[in-house]
Amino acid sequence: MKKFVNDPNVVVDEMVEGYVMANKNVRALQEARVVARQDAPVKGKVGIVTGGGSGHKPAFIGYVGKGMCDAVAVGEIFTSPPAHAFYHAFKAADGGRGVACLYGNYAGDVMNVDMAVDMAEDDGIAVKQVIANDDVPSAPKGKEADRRGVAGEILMWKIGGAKAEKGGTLEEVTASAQKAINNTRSMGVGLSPCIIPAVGKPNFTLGENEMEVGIGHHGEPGIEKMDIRPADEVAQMMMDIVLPDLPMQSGDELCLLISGLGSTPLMELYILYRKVGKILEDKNISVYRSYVGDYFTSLEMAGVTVTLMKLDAELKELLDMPADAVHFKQL
Amino acid sequence: MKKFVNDPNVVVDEMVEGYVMANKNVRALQEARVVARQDAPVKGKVGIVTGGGSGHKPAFIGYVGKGMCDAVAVGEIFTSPPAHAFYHAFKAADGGRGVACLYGNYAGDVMNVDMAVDMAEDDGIAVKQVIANDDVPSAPKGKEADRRGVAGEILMWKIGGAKAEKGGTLEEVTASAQKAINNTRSMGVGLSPCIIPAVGKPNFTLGENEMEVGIGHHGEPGIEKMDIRPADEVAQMMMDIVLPDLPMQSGDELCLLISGLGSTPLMELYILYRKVGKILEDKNISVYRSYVGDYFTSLEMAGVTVTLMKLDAELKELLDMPADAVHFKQL
Amino acid sequence: MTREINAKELVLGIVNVIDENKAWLSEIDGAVGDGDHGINMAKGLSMVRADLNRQPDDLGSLLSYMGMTLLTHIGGAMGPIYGTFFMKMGKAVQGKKELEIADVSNMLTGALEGVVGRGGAEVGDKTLVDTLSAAKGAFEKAAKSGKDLGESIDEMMAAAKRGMESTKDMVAKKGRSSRLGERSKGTIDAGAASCYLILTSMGESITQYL
Amino acid sequence: MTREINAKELVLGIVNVIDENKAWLSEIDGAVGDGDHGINMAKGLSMVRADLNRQPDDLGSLLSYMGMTLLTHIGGAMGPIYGTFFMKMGKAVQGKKELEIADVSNMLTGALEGVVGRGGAEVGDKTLVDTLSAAKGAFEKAAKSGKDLGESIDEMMAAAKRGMESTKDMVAKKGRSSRLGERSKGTIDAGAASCYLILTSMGESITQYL
Ligand SMILES: Nc1ncnc2c1ncn2[C@@H]1O[C@H](COP(=O)(O)OP(=O)(O)O)[C@@H](O)[C@H]1O
Ligand SMILES: Nc1ncnc2c1ncn2[C@@H]1O[C@H](COP(=O)(O)OP(=O)(O)O)[C@@H](O)[C@H]1O
Ligand SMILES: [Mg+2]
Ligand SMILES: [Mg+2]
Ligand SMILES: [Mg+2]
Ligand SMILES: [Mg+2]
Repeated sequence: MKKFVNDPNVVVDEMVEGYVMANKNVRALQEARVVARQDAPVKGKVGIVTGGGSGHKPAFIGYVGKGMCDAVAVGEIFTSPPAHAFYHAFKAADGGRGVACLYGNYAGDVMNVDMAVDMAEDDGIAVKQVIANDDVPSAPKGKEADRRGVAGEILMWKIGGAKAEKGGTLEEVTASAQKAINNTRSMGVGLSPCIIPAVGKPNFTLGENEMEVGIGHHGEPGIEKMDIRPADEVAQMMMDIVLPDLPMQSGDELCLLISGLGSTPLMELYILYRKVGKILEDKNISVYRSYVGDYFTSLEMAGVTVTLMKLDAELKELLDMPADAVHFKQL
Repeated sequence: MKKFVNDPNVVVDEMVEGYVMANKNVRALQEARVVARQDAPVKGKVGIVTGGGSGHKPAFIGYVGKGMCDAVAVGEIFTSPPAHAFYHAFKAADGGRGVACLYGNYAGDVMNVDMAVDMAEDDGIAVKQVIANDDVPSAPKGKEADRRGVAGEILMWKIGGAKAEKGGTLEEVTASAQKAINNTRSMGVGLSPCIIPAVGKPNFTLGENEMEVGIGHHGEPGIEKMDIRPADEVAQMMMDIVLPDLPMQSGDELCLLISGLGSTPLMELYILYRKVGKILEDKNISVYRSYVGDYFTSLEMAGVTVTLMKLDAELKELLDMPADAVHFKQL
Repeated sequence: MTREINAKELVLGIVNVIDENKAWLSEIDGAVGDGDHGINMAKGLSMVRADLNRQPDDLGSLLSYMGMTLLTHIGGAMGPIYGTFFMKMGKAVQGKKELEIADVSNMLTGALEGVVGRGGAEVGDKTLVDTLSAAKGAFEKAAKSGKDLGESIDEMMAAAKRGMESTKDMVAKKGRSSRLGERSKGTIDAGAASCYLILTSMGESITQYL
Repeated sequence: MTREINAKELVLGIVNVIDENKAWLSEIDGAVGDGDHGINMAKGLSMVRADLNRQPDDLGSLLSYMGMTLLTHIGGAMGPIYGTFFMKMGKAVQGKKELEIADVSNMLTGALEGVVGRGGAEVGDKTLVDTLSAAKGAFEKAAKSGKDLGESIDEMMAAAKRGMESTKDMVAKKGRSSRLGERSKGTIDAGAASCYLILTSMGESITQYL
């Protein structure tokens, strides 16, 4: 394992330490491993909290900032943060109008958030949850509630964060975030595994020419392993799975997010974009806004996720609002 | 080789096609492989042009946008663009006040830019060049002119782009860009090679536990290969080489840019930042602004570059100005 | 009824048995999950050990403290699940110094109800519930049939082992490995294994004081 | 003096010899550089081939066109360097249908001066200048000593080969491989090799028309 680490057991602590040194707009809490906006809680604004395991750079801490998240609970690599951290994130984010906890559908996260919500409510803080479940291959249609949350979480934070920034109530913020995730579908393809520093070896294996179709953000197996194909065929295959699930129709507008999983060069993401864009053009679906880059990764895994969010007037307006998170800026 | 590509010989064309589809603020020229701001040439503004080989995501095309570059000549992977492309980039960028060509010190780029400048001058376009040479390990002190340009180029574009946006003349813009690069020093450490799609195999080898100290942005060998060490020692070693070269003193303020080379997780960059920040603190040198992320890469190479730019009042002001490039946004 | 229990020794027994088996627990977790179950548990329990001197001596408080520590520090699914497990056990024996059959029964029942309430797993889902439920059932059956505390604990430990082993051929329905479907068969569930180790260690500790 | 030269055949000879040797050229470039010299050259020359029918027939124009194509399309150091190489050769024989000793001498001189002016490499820097300079020197020496065009071309080709081979033990001073210092020794320079192939192909083409 070749990595820039000191003690593999404290990588997350050292990362957080470096992160708050590098970025003056954020701070780390004393009470628990939580990163918050320097100016949180923002009085009179609904607080936006998320959290999850580490190793998904720039998720989750990169999305702390104006127009996005107020506080983030930081877990160990690929492990949900403890309830304790979510609880302190809620406290740090609550500006008096309650907290929207927008996170991904993983058993650990759900349990820890549930417990933290109980603790916060004992303190008189109102918390409402929205759970992202955008990963189509992780459960069949009809079982949407079982699906994992993947890169679509970013769009949920963007929408929820913008609604909060606009002065929305807790109900309004969670309604917008819920609409965002209801309108969002993702899927991933993995080409290589990643190495959790404390484990020191790849977390799964793939044959020389194999790809994992429908891979999860921690290397969870997907629908099937198959031989690697040209980029255009991979894009087509992904769209064939994602598009009908929503479904999208001629005339629809969407937000398209193509995220690398870690070590896939940006060049390859744009090669995939080229085909995805053409497929959408052919169906007369227009891309209102797009994001291409490493938005939600799995350490140094090679692979990609494609995320589509179907837009309406409200979502467009919220999507267009500025954001000033460390790793998500929009003018 | 597992990559999302179609024909390995046309990866750059397909990338550019995808890039301009994804980003409505930029366009590709017909005449040559050049990406330009949609609104270029901006009348009355000095044009900022750069260019270089591909494979350095988000460099170079990611830096096209307001406050940064107006047009970028796009080469094959790791290969300078032809003179022809630089020439058309100059034409696309010239808003009547001339063009500053800010690029890196590579023989091919220098020759192609020189030829393109001759062609542009025949058309009556004034072009002045600034050549980045921030890579300390690539040539010894005293031979600074032989050094390569690496991630410091981004800071040169930021400064030159801001100066142009402020209405600076061609002389003023190139003077500011030259000051930026004169004040900038970088160095890299590589952990793994990368694969040029058309070649299909790693472009160099490193032993199981080896790192290449002083590696170049195309995998050029550095000062020496040595066994991988803890992150803090790597950071210390880099600073021991970079800091005295400028030199920096107690009380100085700087801009610190830590860029991954491709597959190194952001987490590791922040672990390195933590130590670099402490070393600077100990020397009473303050980080005025920092950038951490994949700013200038070498396909999927694992590794890092650390870049320091010593600041004065002018550089601080220009550094703080907003920018709205696709992959470099600052509010 | 036992003699007065040395609760810190009981807790340390658990800490030690997990620490000794952490590589194995991670290995079996790695077969179908992310390979960190041993690390997670050992990390949380090492915090228990580190702070143990500053804790009160009684079993109820110590078990609750153990649960709170796991809940606060280890995150993942295990924080809430084993956190609840130990907190409920602690609650069941609050103020008790010696244990009777009813106390142990309450501990197992509390733990099981807590874990099921928290994580929603049922018997057959390939989780620690398979171990815990078997252990609880066997203990109660033995006690009901007139066996004494020691004998009932022996039955409980044997059943915990069978419960753990039963997970080998199950398809996971909860946790990470549930994503694998049929591919999750063939390995013992890591949580079921740690639960077996914990229950066995507790059982052995308690029988020492008979 | 030659008979009238079929310039397109001469150009195709160059295109073909590079295409046939592209793997080797990339391989030796890979030893000390980035392993793309064969790909770069073959790519640029394939564009020459693709457009050849639409070009005029005379040698001067064709060589200039070849230079312009490389300059416009292949980028890297090779675009400007071989672009200049062929453009200067073309200029040296503008309007010529048959070649005399002076013409060939002017071609080699023009190419050498152009390449040196563009890239600043000197003999001994481990570049194609080592091949080209040796070739030019030998040709002029042979011609001066009274040898005829055919004999002088033979001498030129032999010297090109020696020039190429001389780069094997050199330390690179220009181009990517110059970053390697002493480590650049031991392999023939890729540009020196392609230059040898080009000059040999040209030499053989010209002697056909003697
Ligand atoms: N909902 C649940 N209820 C009970 N036990 C669960 C549940 N989900 C997971 N588990 C247990 O958790 C174990 C995995 O723990 P661990 O590896 O520490 O956490 P993670 O899966 O987050 O890496 C599984 O072997 C299983 O026994
Ligand atoms: N300044 C120079 N003058 C002459 N030839 C040069 C110069 N720099 C490089 N070369 C030649 O270029 C060759 C490499 O060409 P190529 O591999 O196509 O380009 P790149 O180095 O950009 O990948 C070297 O083998 C050398 O002969
Ligand atoms: Mg885990
Ligand atoms: Mg090259
Ligand atoms: Mg696990
Ligand atoms: Mg080369």
